[in-house]
Amino acid sequence: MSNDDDLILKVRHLSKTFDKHVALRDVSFDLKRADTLGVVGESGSGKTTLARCILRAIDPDVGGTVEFNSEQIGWVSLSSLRHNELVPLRKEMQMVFQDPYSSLNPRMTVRQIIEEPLIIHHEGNSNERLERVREMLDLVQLSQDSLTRYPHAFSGGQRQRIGIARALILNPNLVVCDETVSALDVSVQAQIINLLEDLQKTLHLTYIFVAHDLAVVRHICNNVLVMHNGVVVERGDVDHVFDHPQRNYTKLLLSAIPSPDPDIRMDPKNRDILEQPEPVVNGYGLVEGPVWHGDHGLLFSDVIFGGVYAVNESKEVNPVFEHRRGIGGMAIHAEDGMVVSGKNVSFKRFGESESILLLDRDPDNGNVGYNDLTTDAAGRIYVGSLGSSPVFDDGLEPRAGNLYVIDLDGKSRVVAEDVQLTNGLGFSPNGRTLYHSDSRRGQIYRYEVGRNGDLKPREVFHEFETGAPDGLAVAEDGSIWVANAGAGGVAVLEPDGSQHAFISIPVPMCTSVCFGGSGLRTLYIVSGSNGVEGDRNGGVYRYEADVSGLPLTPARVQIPAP
Amino acid sequence: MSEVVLEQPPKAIPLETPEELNLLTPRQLAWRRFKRHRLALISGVILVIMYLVAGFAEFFAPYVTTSRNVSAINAPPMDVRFFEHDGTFHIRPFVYGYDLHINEHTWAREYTENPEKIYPLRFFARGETYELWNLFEGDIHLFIAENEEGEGYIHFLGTDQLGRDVFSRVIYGGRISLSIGMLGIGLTLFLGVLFGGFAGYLGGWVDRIVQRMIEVLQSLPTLPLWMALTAALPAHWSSLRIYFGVTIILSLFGWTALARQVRGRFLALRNEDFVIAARLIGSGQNRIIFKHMMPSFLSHTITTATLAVPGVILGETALSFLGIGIRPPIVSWGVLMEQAQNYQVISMTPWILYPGLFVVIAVMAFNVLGDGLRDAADPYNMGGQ
Amino acid sequence: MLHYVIKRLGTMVLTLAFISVIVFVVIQLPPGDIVTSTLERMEASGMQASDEYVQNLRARYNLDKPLYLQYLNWIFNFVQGDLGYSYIYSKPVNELVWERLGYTLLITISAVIFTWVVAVPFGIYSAVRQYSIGDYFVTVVALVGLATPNFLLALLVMFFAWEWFGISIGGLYSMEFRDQSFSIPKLFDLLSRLWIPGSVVGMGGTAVTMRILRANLLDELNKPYVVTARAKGVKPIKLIFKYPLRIAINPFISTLGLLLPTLISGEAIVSMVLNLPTTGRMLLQALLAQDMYLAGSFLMLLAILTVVGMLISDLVLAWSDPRIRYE
Amino acid sequence: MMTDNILEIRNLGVRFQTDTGVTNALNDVNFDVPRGKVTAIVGESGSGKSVTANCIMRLLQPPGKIVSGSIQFNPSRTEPFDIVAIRDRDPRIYELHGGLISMVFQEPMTALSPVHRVGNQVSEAILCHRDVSKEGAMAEARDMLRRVGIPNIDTRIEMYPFEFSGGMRQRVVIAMALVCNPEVLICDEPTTALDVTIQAEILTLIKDLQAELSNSIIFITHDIGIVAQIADYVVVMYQGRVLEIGTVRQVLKDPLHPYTKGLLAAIPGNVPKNVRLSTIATAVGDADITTPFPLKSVGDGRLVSLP
Repeated sequence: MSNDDDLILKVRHLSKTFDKHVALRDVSFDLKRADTLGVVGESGSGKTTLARCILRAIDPDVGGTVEFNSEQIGWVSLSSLRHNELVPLRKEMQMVFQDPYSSLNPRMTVRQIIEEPLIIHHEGNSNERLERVREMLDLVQLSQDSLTRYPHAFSGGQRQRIGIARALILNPNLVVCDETVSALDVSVQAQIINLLEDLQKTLHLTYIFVAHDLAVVRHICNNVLVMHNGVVVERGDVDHVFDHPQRNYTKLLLSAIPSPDPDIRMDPKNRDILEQPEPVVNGYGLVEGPVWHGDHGLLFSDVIFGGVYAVNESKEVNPVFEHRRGIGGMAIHAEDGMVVSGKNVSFKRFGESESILLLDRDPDNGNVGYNDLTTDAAGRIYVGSLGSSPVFDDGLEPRAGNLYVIDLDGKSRVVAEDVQLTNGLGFSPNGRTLYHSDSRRGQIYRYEVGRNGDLKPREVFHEFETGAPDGLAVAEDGSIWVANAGAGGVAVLEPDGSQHAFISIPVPMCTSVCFGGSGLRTLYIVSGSNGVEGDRNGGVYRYEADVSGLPLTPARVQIPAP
Repeated sequence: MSEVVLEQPPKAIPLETPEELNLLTPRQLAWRRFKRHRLALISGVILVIMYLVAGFAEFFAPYVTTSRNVSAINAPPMDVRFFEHDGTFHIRPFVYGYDLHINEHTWAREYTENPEKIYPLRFFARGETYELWNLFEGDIHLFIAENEEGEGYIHFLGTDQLGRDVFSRVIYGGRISLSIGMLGIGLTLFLGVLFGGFAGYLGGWVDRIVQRMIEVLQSLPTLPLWMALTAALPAHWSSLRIYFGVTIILSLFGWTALARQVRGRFLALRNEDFVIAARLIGSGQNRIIFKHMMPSFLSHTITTATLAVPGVILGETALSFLGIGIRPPIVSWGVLMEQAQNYQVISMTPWILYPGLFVVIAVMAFNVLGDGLRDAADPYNMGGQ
Repeated sequence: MLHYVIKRLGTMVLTLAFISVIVFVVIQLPPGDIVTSTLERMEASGMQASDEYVQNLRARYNLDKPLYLQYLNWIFNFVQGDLGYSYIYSKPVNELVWERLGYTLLITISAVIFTWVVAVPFGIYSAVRQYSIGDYFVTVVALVGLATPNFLLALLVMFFAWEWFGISIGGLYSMEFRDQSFSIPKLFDLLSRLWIPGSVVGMGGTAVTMRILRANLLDELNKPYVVTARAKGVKPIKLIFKYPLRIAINPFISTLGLLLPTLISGEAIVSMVLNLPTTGRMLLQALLAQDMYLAGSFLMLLAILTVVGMLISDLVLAWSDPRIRYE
Repeated sequence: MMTDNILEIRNLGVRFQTDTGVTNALNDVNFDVPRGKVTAIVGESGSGKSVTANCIMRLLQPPGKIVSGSIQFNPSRTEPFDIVAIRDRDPRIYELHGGLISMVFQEPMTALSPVHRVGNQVSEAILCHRDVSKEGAMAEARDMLRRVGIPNIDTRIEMYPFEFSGGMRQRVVIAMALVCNPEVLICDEPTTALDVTIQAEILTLIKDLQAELSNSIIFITHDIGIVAQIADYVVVMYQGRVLEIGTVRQVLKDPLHPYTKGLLAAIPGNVPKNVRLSTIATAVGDADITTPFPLKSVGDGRLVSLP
């Protein structure tokens, strides 16, 4: 790409796991040359881990990449080089540490400390090196008689200057400042900030500035990453992010900063906004089939009282279709409409009342209807049939249902059998795996997807001990978010089948989930009112997810002529 | 560069330590801290003297280990005098010779000083011939006692049942006991740094195995095990081989504490900012280990080693005392005390316990010195606070 | 807590398995074995042993089998309570070791009690009155105690008891009880004499423990939580006992575990000097005569004693420190 | 009422004698703590804020030593006394500690005993000062813990501090300090070790409790933002001296002393982006901030150390 030349760093899907604790999860960003990127967050947010992974002070998990635009050799992948291959590149990227005490070897003189990079990279003879060290001392405004002294002779701010001199003596392009001014008193902090800004102007440096002090970051950075629990929750122009925060966490962080103006009263937000899903709408019977539509917002159906509604980000609800009961699953169709499942599977165009049948009920097979459906990358529809339904109590013995695929030409076929109570469906990010919940067995199945959308024999991917898996959604990082009906919340499963989180909602009957909002960062959770007739406690919740959801391809199945 | 706006020099912010402290090197600072520990300083001096005397035992001891004075068997310590019984003052110190009586009831030997026999001390005088370190022949001793007729003897700390001078034997014994302490600790240091370093540096299963090993060894009562191992040293071995054998056995179980410490320091240092900084400027593995990590755990290691020397000395003494450690004719402090197995012997000739006094002094000195070094070793323990 | 106990028991069994290998190797180390030393003895007395006799002898002691089988055989029997046969005493080892081990245990326990009874008050005093004359005195005494080999101490105690009081303190019982069968007065006699070996064995440990307690307590005294407690109005004596001491005592409990090997070592040599009927002397004889079952049993049982002691101290520590308990 | 002060500190001097020399940690410190208000002491490290607090609490440790001055407690009411003058064994010391004056420390992680249950530690403060049964004290402790916002009291009260997060621990420390309803609460940088969101919660809590209990609070901090949000009065300290005293608006909106001006100008949030931060050195310029001029009144109750 042509605009790549402006960039100095491209980070993609960077993760770091310590033992079992995920310190950094799927971080991606670009950094322009001579730019200053702030990384903010509280302790444990992963900001220092990010800084250290970029410079390979610690090795990131396999899979993520860090590409660096080297002056010597052009683009190079830092994350895949061996440590000795990194050495020549160290000249171009350096770090300034937080603790001015522990970052300098107490047994070396200032001259030895600042000179060491030159020795390692075999630059100059002894006299030339000394000359460079003297220049650096001038540059960071330390007196020349510091040369023979040891770090203990200096104050915190002066030590930080020594650390900066050591980092800059090789003329790096990229400098990572890890909480460089956090340990300093305000006045010293101001000196160091000014120094860093002056140096950036003269030496055309690119900074990654890791800090927890938002005021400092706002002062010296152009762009910012806001981190929380190892995930970037918000990014962008620093003024824009700070003036118009989008994510709850950013809002919480900003609201917590005490203003130095006594007339501007601090009004900290409650931490609860992070931990609890926020109610969006309520008053429905049993909400199901949530699906995100870029224009309408979240579409959902009420199985018991009927209707399909759309709710936008300002919580305004609009009916989309009226008085159609029993819709259990929905998907967007490319032809400005949607595919809905109930007693059969049909297509409905937005703004029209007519339904066009895609897959009819098959009573010979014991089929009383269909449940959740999803689409693959090609636009095929996968939908499960109910052998007998707990929703439509038709007095029949529970029987197994099938999983159907409706191909692009509109023809359907069975791709899997023996599903006790078919429910949520979702593809892995690479499209090679299909996850499928069976509520009655309490299991999530996993199918490998073969050619033409055929499925290989299934294996049990995860088994729930309490509740029943219902609707599910897959996120960009491959995690599977499963609504658990009965357990009152959403389980977050890793691609290896382990559960890493659980998000509770206030009611036990949690029926389905889907990702929505800008960047698919919001997790919508829908609920029902325990199936009690006449009860209207079903509703929609939303939750700031720490990953983006996987975008779903609209169905492209051919619509038969009416 | 000219674009950089110079701040006023940060002189308004006072330095945290007075100016003269700022000019010191870390080593000088450590020395300052060590010097403040008066007792440790004294202990250091005592140890230097002990090692010097033991090193030149042939010169400092008036007699060689095997020399017997048959006229003074089981003789008590002599007093060094400047005044005769009648009050006559001599500028040259002297001792009185002994007269021997046999107690008619107990048949015990009883010695009385004979004021007629005056044996003046002669310094740097010729006495018994010896071979210094088995290399140089000599006969100059720091002091001997001899009158004009060439008669005389001095037994500062008495003699044993064969009439051998306890003082001389203590000096020779010190050579063995103190050197076993040093040699043993050298070996311990080697094993400790080796295992601890590997465990700390490699981590993973190597670390787990070493940790397990340490745990097992630390839960064994050492003396019975030492006994078992030294008892296994073949009887026909030469004294020198036994000496090395005992040293190795003593170190074999002593390295665990050190290894644990080295491992801990290694792990801690690996994550110190200045070590990460060294890696980020492109230092190679060797440079990081030897230039950045080694110096700061060396001081700790030396401290621990100093504190471990007493264990080795005490171990040797105990084993030799039991007759299974160092074997005569080589003498060590433990060997010297082997004779003192029961209280009849001790009550008759209590002075054969003197070697024990030297054990106590040496061990105490090492302990105090170790304490002082530990206080001095911490580079962040600056100034007075 | 239960989880911790089980985990800890697991490691203990593993440790003991390792130790048994070490012990076995150690007793196998001397060149030759019981048979060779028997043969030497026979030859010395002018007898000739037939090859058949030698083979029988080897078979009887399992010496004809490979080493690992010998080990398995030994450890298997050991676990079942069969400690083997002592060659030099011509008796089953079981008949020889238990009483002696019992006395060793008794002396070790009295040494532990002595250690604590002396070390705790002086350690506290020394820390609370840091740099006072009393502190220096206690410190110097502790240093001397630390530096004195305990056999020397035993000799001195024995010597001064004889010189000053004219009594012989060797042995566990006074003369009049020595040959009597067990009785209540005999028990009292035992207890009245127990403090001598107990204090001698415990001396070195007392010094160490006192120093550790002092250092721990000094560390704790200026911790923020102590200042907090002071700031809420807790009075000085209660402050020290409830807060820093309570916490300083934890690492102190764990030193008990580390102390045990030292105490058992010390007991072995002190009992030889004081002529006590414990393990030391017999172990030495067994080692010198290469009586492998007797020596091996002693070594193994002493190791078990130590390891179990360490287990107990760890469990006590876990009980007293919630941070470990809840791990 | 102008003169209703709970504490009057006069000419307080503290000296630290170490191997490397003698340092005057406090020089002639004078200020009043008004009753029922929040007084913030603000300054950089080494300015003597914490030393002042420790003097008021009588917690100053050697090698620190009070060499001059007085701290009058409750001067305008009955039974006033000088905290500096009472002796170490005077029973009033124990009354002072936790009864009259309480303190919340910087490190919530280490300010609680790790081996005692939370309920025990809070109720102990009551047992130290009042003659109540253990059960009664525990009930009061439970009530206080609820007021500082500890959820699930019944289980939490039986837990150990290491089972609490940093913010929760600081709540416990605050409960412990307030449970005897002291006249003065000293908060020594109580939020420095906490994340900013937790800091906001703790500040709100302290403010709310102060409004409810109307104690006098001395709040020590280096963060001007916190001062602006929590304080009624501000005492600016620098190198062991008081430079400026006034209400929070007076000092932060219209600083008189060059050092205070420099301090405010050095805060990144106070300066437009792309404008260089002013450091204290540049802000102070040629003005003399090291000579210890006595505080002089400049009207409106303001005091400033200028020639």
